[in-house]
Amino acid sequence: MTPLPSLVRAPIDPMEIVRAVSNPGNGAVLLFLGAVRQVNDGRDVTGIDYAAYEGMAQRELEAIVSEASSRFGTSDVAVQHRLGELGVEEVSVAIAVGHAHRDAAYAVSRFVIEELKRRVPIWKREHYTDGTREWVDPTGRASAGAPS
Amino acid sequence: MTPLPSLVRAPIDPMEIVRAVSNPGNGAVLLFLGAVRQVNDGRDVTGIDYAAYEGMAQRELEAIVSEASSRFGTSDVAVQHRLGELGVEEVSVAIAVGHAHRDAAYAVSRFVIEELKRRVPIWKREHYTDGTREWVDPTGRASAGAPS
Amino acid sequence: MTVTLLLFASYAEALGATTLDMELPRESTVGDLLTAIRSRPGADRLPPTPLVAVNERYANLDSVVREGDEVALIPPVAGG
Amino acid sequence: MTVTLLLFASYAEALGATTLDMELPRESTVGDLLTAIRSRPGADRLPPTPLVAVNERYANLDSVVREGDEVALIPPVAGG
Repeated sequence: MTPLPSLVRAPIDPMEIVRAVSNPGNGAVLLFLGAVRQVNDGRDVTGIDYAAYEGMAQRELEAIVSEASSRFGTSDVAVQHRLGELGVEEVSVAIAVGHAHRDAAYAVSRFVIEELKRRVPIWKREHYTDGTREWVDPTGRASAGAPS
Repeated sequence: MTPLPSLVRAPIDPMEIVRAVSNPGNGAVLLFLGAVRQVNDGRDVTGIDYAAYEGMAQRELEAIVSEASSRFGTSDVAVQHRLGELGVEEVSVAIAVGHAHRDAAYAVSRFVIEELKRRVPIWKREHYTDGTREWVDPTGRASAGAPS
Repeated sequence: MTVTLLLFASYAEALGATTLDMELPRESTVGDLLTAIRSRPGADRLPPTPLVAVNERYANLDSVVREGDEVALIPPVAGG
Repeated sequence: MTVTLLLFASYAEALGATTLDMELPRESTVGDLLTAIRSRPGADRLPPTPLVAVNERYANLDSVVREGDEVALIPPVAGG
């Protein structure tokens, strides 16, 4: 598997991620793309900026890929998250998984995106049509200690 | 959504399928690719040819897309299946789904591939390293009436 | 009456044809058609009750077949 | 001893800084550090017990902090 940077500031090339998990033993390849939505929680969004604790985010992304690989028996897992300012419809995250069988490909893909959203220190600030910007808190709460 | 042919003989362009489901309201896009595996059931495969009852296969694919759309509330579903001779690692089927939320995107993608494999009249003949070719029967049985 | 029978993949190989024009009495059903096929050489390689489509839609054994219908025997599908 | 505290996103806005050098007694814990931060202007906008990482790993309130450690307050993550 070609190693790809896990955090990027330039637009993500989804096919590059797909190629990174290409393997003649894979009957199924799954590509998940997260994109900036025009509307979130009823508010019109014009763009998003993503920020990260970069060293830790990279470390956590690598850990998630490694956990997925050993848990589901495939080394063909690639993930890339974009940072900086993104417009509507731009891709913020791409996750590609190759596996012999589709059941496992779906399971790995789901595992990676859920873990990413649970523990990778990346934050987003939405830009609204009225000119205001707000950091998004998907939990509405925070707690001490490692996420459970 | 740009209409795409559901059955093609030229190589599938995955990004064309992804673009077909692009929509500023979609927070998640999922692309499933089925590819020719080098080994199947322990036998070395050099290629596959796919044949179809073309009129019916198109009709069934359109029906599946339409069922998925109404069931999961998105019109951004595209599917393309290749026919003819394919080498190892070549893409036989591409399914792209766009949805506001990822839960639904995964559900739609899964629904489409499972229905496709259950009811779309497409057949594959594997080519083995010893020069033989065999039509694949994933069931090992057959029964009368519509698939249940 | 005449109906066109389409054969695909392993079934076409078994019967040595991809299209057969079948002569059947009026009011025949899919089941009657399957019975008529049984006398053909190679038909022993078909399963007892193969899947059938009439005019591109899955049909049952008791579905009635009409003059000019396109009837297809559908081997176990293997798309994807 | 000195530890470097990193702040991000809404927490950086709340405290008006992205990096703070904190002076703490030896053997201090993450909990002690959080208590020390409370006196800063804007700290009332932090949750009672924010997530904390020490040297890029999630840590608990009783994790011990050492000279030169990089400690980060982690707002609710929102990647993807």
